[in-house]
Amino acid sequence: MVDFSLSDFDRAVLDGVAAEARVGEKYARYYDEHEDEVLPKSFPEAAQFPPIQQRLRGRPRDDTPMLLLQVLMRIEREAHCGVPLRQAPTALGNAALGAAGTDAQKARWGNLMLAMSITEPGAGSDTKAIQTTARLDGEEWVLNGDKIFVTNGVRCDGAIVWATVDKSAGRGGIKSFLVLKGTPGFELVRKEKKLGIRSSDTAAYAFRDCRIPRDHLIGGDEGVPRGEGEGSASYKGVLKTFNMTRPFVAAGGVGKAIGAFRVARDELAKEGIAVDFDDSRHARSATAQTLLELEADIEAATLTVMHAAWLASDGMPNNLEASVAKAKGGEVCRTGPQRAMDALGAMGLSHDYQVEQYLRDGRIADIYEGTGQIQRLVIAREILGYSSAELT
Amino acid sequence: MVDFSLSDFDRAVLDGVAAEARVGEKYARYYDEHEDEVLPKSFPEAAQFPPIQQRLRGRPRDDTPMLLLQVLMRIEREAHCGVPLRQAPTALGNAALGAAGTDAQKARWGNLMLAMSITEPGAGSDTKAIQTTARLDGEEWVLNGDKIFVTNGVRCDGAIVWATVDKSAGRGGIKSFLVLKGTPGFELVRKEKKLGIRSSDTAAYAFRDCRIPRDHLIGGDEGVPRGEGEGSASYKGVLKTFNMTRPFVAAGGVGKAIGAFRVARDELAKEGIAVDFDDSRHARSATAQTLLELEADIEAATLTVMHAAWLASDGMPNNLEASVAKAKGGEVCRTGPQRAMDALGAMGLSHDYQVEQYLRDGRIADIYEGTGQIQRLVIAREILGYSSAELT
Amino acid sequence: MISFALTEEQTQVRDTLLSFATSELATRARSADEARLSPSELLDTAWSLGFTALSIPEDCGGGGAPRSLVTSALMLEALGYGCAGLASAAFASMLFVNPLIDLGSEEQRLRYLPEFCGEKRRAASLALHEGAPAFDPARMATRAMRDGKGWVLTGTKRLVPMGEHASRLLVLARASDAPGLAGIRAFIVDSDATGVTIARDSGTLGLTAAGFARVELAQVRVPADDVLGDGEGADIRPLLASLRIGGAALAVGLARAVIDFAIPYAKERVAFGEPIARKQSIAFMLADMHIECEAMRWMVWKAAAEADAGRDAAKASVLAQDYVNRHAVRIADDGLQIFGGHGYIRDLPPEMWLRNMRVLTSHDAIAAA
Amino acid sequence: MISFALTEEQTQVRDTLLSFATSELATRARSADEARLSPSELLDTAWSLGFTALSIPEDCGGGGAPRSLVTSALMLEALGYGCAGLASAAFASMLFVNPLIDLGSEEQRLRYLPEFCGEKRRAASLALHEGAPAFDPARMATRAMRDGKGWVLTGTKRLVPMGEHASRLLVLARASDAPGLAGIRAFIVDSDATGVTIARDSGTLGLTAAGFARVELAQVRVPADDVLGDGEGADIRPLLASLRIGGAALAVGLARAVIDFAIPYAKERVAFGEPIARKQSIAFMLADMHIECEAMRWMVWKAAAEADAGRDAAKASVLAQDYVNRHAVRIADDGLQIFGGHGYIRDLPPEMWLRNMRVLTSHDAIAAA
Repeated sequence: MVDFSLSDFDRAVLDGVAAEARVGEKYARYYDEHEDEVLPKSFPEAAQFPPIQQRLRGRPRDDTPMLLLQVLMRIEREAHCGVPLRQAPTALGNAALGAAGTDAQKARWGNLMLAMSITEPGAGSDTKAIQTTARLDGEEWVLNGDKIFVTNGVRCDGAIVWATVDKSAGRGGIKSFLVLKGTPGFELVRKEKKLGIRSSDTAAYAFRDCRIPRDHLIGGDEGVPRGEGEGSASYKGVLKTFNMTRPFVAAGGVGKAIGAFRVARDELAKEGIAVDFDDSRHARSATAQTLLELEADIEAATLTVMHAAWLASDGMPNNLEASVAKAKGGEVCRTGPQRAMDALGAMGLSHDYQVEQYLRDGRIADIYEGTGQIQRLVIAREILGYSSAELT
Repeated sequence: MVDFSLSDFDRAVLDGVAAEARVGEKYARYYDEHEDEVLPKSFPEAAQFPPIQQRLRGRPRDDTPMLLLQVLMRIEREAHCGVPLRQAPTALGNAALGAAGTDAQKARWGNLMLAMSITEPGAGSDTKAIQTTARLDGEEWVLNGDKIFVTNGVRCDGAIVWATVDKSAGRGGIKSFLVLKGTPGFELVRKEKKLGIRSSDTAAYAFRDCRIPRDHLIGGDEGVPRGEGEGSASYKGVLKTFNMTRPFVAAGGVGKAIGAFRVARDELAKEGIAVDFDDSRHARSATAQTLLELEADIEAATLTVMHAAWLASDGMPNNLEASVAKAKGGEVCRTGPQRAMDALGAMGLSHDYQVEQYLRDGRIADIYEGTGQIQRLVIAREILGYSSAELT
Repeated sequence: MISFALTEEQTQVRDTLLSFATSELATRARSADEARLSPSELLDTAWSLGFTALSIPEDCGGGGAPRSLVTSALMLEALGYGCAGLASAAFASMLFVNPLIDLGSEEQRLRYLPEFCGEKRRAASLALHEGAPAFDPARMATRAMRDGKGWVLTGTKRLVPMGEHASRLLVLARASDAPGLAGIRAFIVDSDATGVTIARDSGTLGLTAAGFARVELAQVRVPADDVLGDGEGADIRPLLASLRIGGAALAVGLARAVIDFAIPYAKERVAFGEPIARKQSIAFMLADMHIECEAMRWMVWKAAAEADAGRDAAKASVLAQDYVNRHAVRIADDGLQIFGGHGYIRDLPPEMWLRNMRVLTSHDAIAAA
Repeated sequence: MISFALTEEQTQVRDTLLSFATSELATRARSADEARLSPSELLDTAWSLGFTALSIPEDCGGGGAPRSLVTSALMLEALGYGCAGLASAAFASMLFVNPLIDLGSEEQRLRYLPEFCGEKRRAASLALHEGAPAFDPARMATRAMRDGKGWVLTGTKRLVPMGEHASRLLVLARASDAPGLAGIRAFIVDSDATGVTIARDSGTLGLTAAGFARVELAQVRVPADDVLGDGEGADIRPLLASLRIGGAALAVGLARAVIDFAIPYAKERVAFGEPIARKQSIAFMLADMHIECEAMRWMVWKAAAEADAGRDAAKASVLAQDYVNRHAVRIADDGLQIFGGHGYIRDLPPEMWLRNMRVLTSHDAIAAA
């Protein structure tokens, strides 16, 4: 049955997440202004909040699907302008290892924090264009190339690195490898200075004749499939995780828009500017109308994110819907804080309010894990029935 | 000196155009609902208004450039929801004849009303794809093919028809021919029923072994240049007229948006809803803000149209600016009447007001003489320095 | 728990109406639009589907299915996919029946609903709009004045769907000085009561098949117990929510029709050597149309589910209506654009769909969810 | 007659400032942004160009060039092309000087303007904004109360450009109960007058080089003849128009910089085998950026020309500001988008430009045309 109600249990979980996120706000400006500092593994206030697994204990099985709840948790978290009280022990690379690694690899590296290293200076969304090479030399792979935009690339223990073992094979030649920090030839070139999300580190890597053991190939399959549209198992395994990461990234964007919206709504209410839903637009002020439209847009984006997650939780294909969610989430975090700022007026520019940080932090959501343009390409191909060669 | 002032003389000319257009409003609904009827050559009320050439007599030479004034006259005219009190004795084909015809051809056919027949069922903006053929057989051209969207195609005396004399030559093979009504093999297939601009007739033609004299080739040049980007003299001559027709078409769109805006503004003022330019958006109603933004958008579109016409009047290249104007004019006539309707509320749908007709009539401006998409293609090529092969 | 899953019954109802919409409505859409009239045989066929009586309580002779705005939204989306104009004509009675079920007193239900449960088609409608520009329900001019035990209604209603055929009307009027919507009540008015004049309204841009009427109320006497609800009458806000959801649901269906019609055309239409669908400008336009159509649907579902869960759907329905109104017209307009000049000709539906969509998103009482 | 032609003088001024903007401002933009400070040697260089005194009357020691808002708009567009933040810092004095020229009494001009005609840089500014969200000039909280022959000013001004360096401030305050803007007057305030406290304001999203200050006015006494204008003081509406035009002109310049930086990148950046500029989604985005930048410029010119022609520019300047605000942020935001992840890194200007543009389009008193 179509339902958008949360059980009391889930409401409490989300309230807890929100309360924890709210406490993290006190550190937001500091880490925004001190981007060179790495966040501690946990802040003292973390003790007030039991770990999420503990809070989820005893949750009824027939409640809202877990994946969907996780998306909502992400929204709650990002709807606050704060830093996490506890740093996650894992990063994107862990998800890739979980999706494509062999059992032995999972057992061996599962407890490490692993970043994901795909993007190169000349290859963003176009993963086929990857230039980093991996050459088998005896029982070792030799990696050469440059990587950028590695999220958690500074604090991680190692990274899952995409490299091609055979450029002529296109996607089929792309494999992923585990490279541990400290491996000779693996250099952390720099930590990027960013517009926002400064408490999250972003690294650039260089690999110069970096030698890793042969069994560090994720998934272990050394075969190179041929043909357009093909990809190795590890390549495809990693791509598959994106069907779920896209809704999560979108949720982050939605959360940032919500955070900015709430500041504007609450501050404007103090000035007597609020939306009366019984009013027509002829009676409502332009600023109140901006709040109304923004709230509608946030709601719409939230629902597309929920829908994509709900499909995934039910084991249904969601490639199209994940891109719809990402497109909407990316859009609302671009326009949402902007419109909250329009409503607030000039003081919205000031550090007095957090809207400017929501704007900066949220701006990434329409870029990473595939820009809004890439999502539209995916959506257009799906609805038109075109292959990636037919619509470029 | 940058100046947007009109002389008293020009103000009077434009006021006269507006007054004449206002009188034509009484016939608007009738011809909208009786699209099969052809407008009379002139209505009785035309006698009140001296012909435009007469009104322009004695105009100082150093006043606003004539082309620009003509664009403003078009805006004034279209800002009313009416039919012309006098039907123009010429049509698009006359401009093409003027631009590319030989002196003999101009003298011979200049007094006829000539439509322009380019578009085919399978070739809209892509004029290179024209399928209508012209084959020289002795001293006659034999035309075969189908044409659509011929403006004034019913009431005209003849048409300038684009056809290819050599498909293998691409644009170079495209020539234009004068075909007179009554020529055997030239059939008026139908008069289209349209969303709007119903008092202007739109025809579909068929040419079946239609034979015309050899000297009906406009410009007379039978040579076929080769190479991408090339075109025959008559092809290029006709294309050149578009640099001026685009601002005129854009002016039509702007005019329709103005007309719809004025109805909304005046009717809402009666209800006490008006824009106070001293107010901030926090104090203004959402509906008043809609009026303000619409007025700004209309002003912006108007200025781009004026700029393109001003350049042309000064003999400066305006290919880029003509497309900017057309893009803006097309856009404002799509969104303008819509927003006027939003402001008016449900009654804006009714025939009680003319907004719904402004919407229908104006909707053509982003389609004909190159859709908004085609204009953006032209603009992108210009600013990127790409040829039409490099950016498709 | 949160779920996007339809029940089996909902799937069935939707599929039935979708099939009706494509076979019966879509095929007659153009001729009805040009004639500005819905053919009565079609209205009879629609009536025979039995959906009007579906949720009328059993003791009133109806199907007794529990009222669900989600189900209604699904039905209306399916109908809007065929033709929103014919759909609004064929199901105008629900503008009267659904508010009676939701807000009517027990006595009102028993008195008025049985006549909608028979095999013979019975038309009724709802009168909300008025002639002033920038009409605002909270500031309507139609008045209901106390007169002894009853009421006297005065005013002019405009754009009443199927008004000329309606035997009964639900008329919204200001009944007290309570501010804003709190002072508005709905009155059950017999269309041949003294003082009621119903005539065809001026033409409209679109939805011409809906048969809009002008209703003049000159000192129309209404008995005390014909104010909708018990006693002083019910708060009409849930009714407005149902109207917002109904109109928006039709718009979602229409938007989906636009997209489904544009996609094959864009794949077939060749310009500059390849199908225009392979141009990013067109492909991304279609992608945006798809994205927004999805989002619009979930907004409608959300508002409907709020009502079904027994919560106040005022806010959710305003958000849904606002969102749909902003995006649906754009979808219809882009749909026309994809067809270029062909979209401007009345041979193909895009121009009709733009006109219909524009009306759906401006008129607040086209369908009750 | 209507014309888009610049005079020779205008072309010359624009070219001089464009060259200064690209060689001096653009090159220091990033470091000033990170330092949240404009280097004083740059401010000195800017001063030495002599534009502040250009239109100050000759009898006050200035250049005596006739005031033209079109010329000012051209200057500001050129400066905004280099760096709007450094431009607002370097030319903040014009926020004081230009209103004095336009609205000051003869006596005020002679008293205050000569100090801006020397070789030594002299900072001054204008205080409009206040801390309340949804600030509205017509409803400002800062008050000027009559006190004998003079005035007493009380209130807090925020986001005053170069406020800490200003020796003189023009402070806007409500001086009477006349409704809306009619009750607002501008006061000439010495920055070291008793009761004036100026401190660095909170950080801002962008234009950090503009040195925004907070100005506290605690019972500040102002002599009767320091209300801007003669007698009871001048209507400040022309001043607000000049501010709208000034900010919008900077935004046009900045928008043009965004486009000119994005075009070569889009042609060089290869994805999926070809330059991204050859993708319609990027090419059309650039086309739209170009279209709107052109339209923005003409809107600014139109408003400025209205003022130059001696007409009330209130409406034209509101339309221009509204138009620019809606489109300029979009241009800056799309500019960043074209650079993808690289646009998010502070190595390249797009992210700074987005922040600066956002401030230009929210703050109403950055530059006076």
